[in-house]
Amino acid sequence: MTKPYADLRRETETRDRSLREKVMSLEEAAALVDDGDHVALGGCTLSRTPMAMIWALIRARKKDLVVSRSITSTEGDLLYGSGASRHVMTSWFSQGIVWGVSRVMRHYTETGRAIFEEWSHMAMGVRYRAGAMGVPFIPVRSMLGSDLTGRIDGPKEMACPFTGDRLLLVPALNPDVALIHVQRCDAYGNAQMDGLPFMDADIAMAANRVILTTERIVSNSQIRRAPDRTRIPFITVDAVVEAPYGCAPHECYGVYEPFLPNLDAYAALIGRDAEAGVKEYLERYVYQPRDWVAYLDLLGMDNVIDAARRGRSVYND
Amino acid sequence: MTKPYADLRRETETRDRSLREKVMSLEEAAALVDDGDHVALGGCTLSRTPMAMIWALIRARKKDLVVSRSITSTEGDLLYGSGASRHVMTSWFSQGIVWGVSRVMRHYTETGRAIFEEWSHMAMGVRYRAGAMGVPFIPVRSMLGSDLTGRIDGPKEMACPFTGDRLLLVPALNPDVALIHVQRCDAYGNAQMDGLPFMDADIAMAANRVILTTERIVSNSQIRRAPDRTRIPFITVDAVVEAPYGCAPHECYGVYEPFLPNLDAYAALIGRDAEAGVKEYLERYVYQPRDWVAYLDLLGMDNVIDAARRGRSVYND
Amino acid sequence: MTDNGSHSAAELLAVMSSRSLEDGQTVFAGVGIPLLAATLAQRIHAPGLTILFEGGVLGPFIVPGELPPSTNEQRCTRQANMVLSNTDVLLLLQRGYVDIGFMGGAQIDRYGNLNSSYIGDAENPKIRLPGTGGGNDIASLTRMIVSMIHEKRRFVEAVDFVTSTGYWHGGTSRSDSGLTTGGPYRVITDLAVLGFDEETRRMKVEALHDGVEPDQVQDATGFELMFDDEIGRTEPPTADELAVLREMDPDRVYIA
Amino acid sequence: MTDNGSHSAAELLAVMSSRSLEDGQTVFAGVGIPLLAATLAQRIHAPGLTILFEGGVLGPFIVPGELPPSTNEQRCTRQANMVLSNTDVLLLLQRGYVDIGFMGGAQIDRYGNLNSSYIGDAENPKIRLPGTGGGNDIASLTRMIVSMIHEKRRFVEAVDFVTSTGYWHGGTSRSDSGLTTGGPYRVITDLAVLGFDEETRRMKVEALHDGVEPDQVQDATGFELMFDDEIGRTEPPTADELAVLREMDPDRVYIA
Repeated sequence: MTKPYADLRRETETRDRSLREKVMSLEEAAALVDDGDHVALGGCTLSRTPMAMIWALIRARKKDLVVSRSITSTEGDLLYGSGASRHVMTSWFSQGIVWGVSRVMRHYTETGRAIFEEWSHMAMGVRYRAGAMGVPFIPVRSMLGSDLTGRIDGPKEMACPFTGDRLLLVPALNPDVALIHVQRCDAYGNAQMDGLPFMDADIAMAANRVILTTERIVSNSQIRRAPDRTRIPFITVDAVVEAPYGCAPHECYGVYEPFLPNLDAYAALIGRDAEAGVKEYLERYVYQPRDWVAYLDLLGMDNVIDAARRGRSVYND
Repeated sequence: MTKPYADLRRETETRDRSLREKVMSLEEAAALVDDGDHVALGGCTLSRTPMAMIWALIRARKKDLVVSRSITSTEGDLLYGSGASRHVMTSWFSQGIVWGVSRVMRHYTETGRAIFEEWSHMAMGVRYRAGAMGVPFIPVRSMLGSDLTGRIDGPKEMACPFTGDRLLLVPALNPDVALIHVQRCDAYGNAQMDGLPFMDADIAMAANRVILTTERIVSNSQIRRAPDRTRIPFITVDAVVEAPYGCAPHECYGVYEPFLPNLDAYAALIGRDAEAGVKEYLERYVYQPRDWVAYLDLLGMDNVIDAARRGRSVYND
Repeated sequence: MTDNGSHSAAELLAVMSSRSLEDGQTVFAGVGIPLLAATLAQRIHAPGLTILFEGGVLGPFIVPGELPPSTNEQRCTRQANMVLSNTDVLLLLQRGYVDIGFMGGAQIDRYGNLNSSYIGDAENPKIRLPGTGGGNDIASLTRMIVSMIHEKRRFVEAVDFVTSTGYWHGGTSRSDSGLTTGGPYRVITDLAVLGFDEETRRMKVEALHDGVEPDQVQDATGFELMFDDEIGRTEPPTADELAVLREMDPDRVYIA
Repeated sequence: MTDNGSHSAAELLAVMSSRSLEDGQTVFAGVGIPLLAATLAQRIHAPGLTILFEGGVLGPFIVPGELPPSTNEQRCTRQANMVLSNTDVLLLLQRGYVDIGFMGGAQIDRYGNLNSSYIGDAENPKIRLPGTGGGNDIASLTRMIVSMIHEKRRFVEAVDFVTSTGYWHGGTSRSDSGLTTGGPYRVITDLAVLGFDEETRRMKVEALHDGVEPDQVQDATGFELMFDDEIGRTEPPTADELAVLREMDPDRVYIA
């Protein structure tokens, strides 16, 4: 699983890392992802999920993606249900605490049609961080003794040469592509995120290509007035797509909270029949809409207004 | 050099990490540092040097400190000259490019009266990061082949169990005390820094005690209005000291640039006779002033005004 | 759920969990009972308690009636002292800044090993559960309080899968595996407060809740429990404690 | 310093260094000649060049007449795209985001090993130099351009101390040591542009500056240089190039 250093360096060297405009459409960005790629998703659970880009990949009929994320919610269901991925690597996979275990995840994994490769949450983060740092592994003191290590590809136990401690070496993750949604970035890909940072900065640095979706594209001079707020530098970014409400029905910190009616309706739909339900949802919300705005229209103006009102309330104090 | 994990955990466990007021004087904070401690300094070269706290430690006649820092400037001279430290661990040690090599560092190290333990800059950073993460080492791909590894205590070469690559494992640094100067923090020690972050966040997390000096103490509610700007959390902090112009004659981002007349005068003084020069400077600027404000008075009102005007100019754009 | 008189089982768990927390501690809490327990402790006896959320939040202040739906959403950051990456907040466990982590699970065994991954054989499971999240990290790196409803199907002879390592095979096997710190501290159920024997590391009953008899606890457990020679009795939830819980969760989302 | 006619040696180094940079590259530069060279390249032929500073700056825009005094101070961040920790900016080298790093040193040998630590025996040095800073990391992890005044006391048979590993003992010894990427790319002096033989990794002259003869270069070098069969000639600095340099450094702090 650890990419040979020579390959990592060569792939990075051949990327165009210069200061250049990278603005494109969701469809154009989807063309940067190949079937079979390891795609890492930014955000966590219902937060800053790069939903618009996932939506575009499913519409583009991508196949056999290995998808990794800190914690996976409904986007994992959609990836399984559409066939875009049959392999999700994550620490927790369910719509969210209030809706209970994912019927779709259960259906696809219990029938052996998909893999949920389970790592501890910290280990996922350390794997991305090792990838970001250009090292093949970092030791952790977690997962030892558990049955988790027997069902995943990679970690190795070792006695610390300094202290003699038993350690677990977790291998670096260098995803082929990272999909990350941010509140704002410039046309070159300098991104400034607010609120919970999740693992996004490490994921961007670790990946071999980065597709940013953003609530809005701001000028480079705005970015440069507060360079200490930049979290992802343009040299790591390959595509910038403006996608308002690009996490819907999930949330984007300070901009909108989750679209709860849609999430409740989804839970009810898959509660009746997991496979038929997710396929119906995909048909209606992913395949049929003309474009991303038509998808938002399906979510409804009242929900957009309500989610946004709740979202910006973090700045009301 | 790597602290046994049991010791690290026990030391941390016994610290009072609760939300409580920690405001005290420079003199009171100096009492938290013991002779022989490993003291890590925040900032880099002339930037955000915790000068007021170093000044207080020298006045308190501390001895045998092992001092580590990203890059060391005139504060290293003062530590050698005062006898507070005879062992500095850093990647580069000199007043600054424009003044050339430090005569004081040369004098003390060439006569064998002090040690300058030289690590690569990245390795210093990775050592603090390993300490912050609670792991005994992190591998790097640097320093291999060089003569540096032969003159420092600790790194070990290893063949990567995943890739076969030759790696250098650099041991974690968990300083006894970290001294960090920030633009603002609250009375509990939640610190928000602007501009260049240097290695401060890792150092604070790695250390066993943290003394913050700050340009000003702000309310906890101000911190809580922008929790994504907090870089050092209160649970790591043991003392908060308000020390305006606390880096002088060095700089504090956005508040003041270096006090160049003082730095030029210092360079001229030690240029004539390193040991006598540094002792004369210590006598005049460190031992004699009644307090920190009296020290600032020696630097001169015109220099304070000029350094501050240049300092805040980063926000004029 | 059992309802011991004027409070729900969930309220009982929250109250008993909160009493296991001490002032000045730093506590890793998920939403639901753990967060209610930690907030209750802050209000009643531990004003200097610090809460951490896995989503990357340090020192939030929970607003009554606005409990967050998960620990990874913006509502968690309300008036927080700091937000940081998931990786960095979890690394606080490894660095040693955390005193207690709250955990749940589908199954627990006599050594405090927890399963939240598979019911049945992992190769061909009856139920694929949501997985560890940060649970394994909490169990591996700090002292954990497990809060669970006391049922035979949950307190099992052997968990189907060790998601989060407790005292593993008992004795010194946990630290032999490399987990040299932390370990299960308490198991708090709707029947009793349980701990672990210092030597064998087997689960033992420390105190029974009001109206509960030892046999009742053993009957609800799929393995043989140890009992202290002198078994304590917990004080029932006070009116003050219940009032705080009901103020925090007025819609009874978690305390029903 | 040599002054080849209408420009200083420092100006010559800056111009020749800038010509070694290509559009789109990411370059690690210190203050002085490296920064002038990179800024000059941006103005003349490489508008998409990205500059990194060791202090933690990505993509600054250098304001004429306001050159920063070091790469670790606020002046470096002027209109930068990002500031980040020293550790993270140096790790960009290891991750592979950097194409070229600029270096200097007190001594260099035939394999491009650099010394910036000790003159004389390290145990009992004649001069303790300021040390590696990020130099060792640059030399270890990316291609480096060394920019130096060409003098026999600097171009030595064997450096007193290998602070920054070049091609080490020549041949494949660098990559055998674990440094599998990067390596010395060019040495740019006031006399010539030098490179390294593909096989032996010995330093060789690629092109001579205007008015310089091969013997002059060899005489200023403490070891035997290789010479390309057909040695090139560099184009002298143009009026445009010199004008930019003098606009950037009007007080001639670095280009004197």
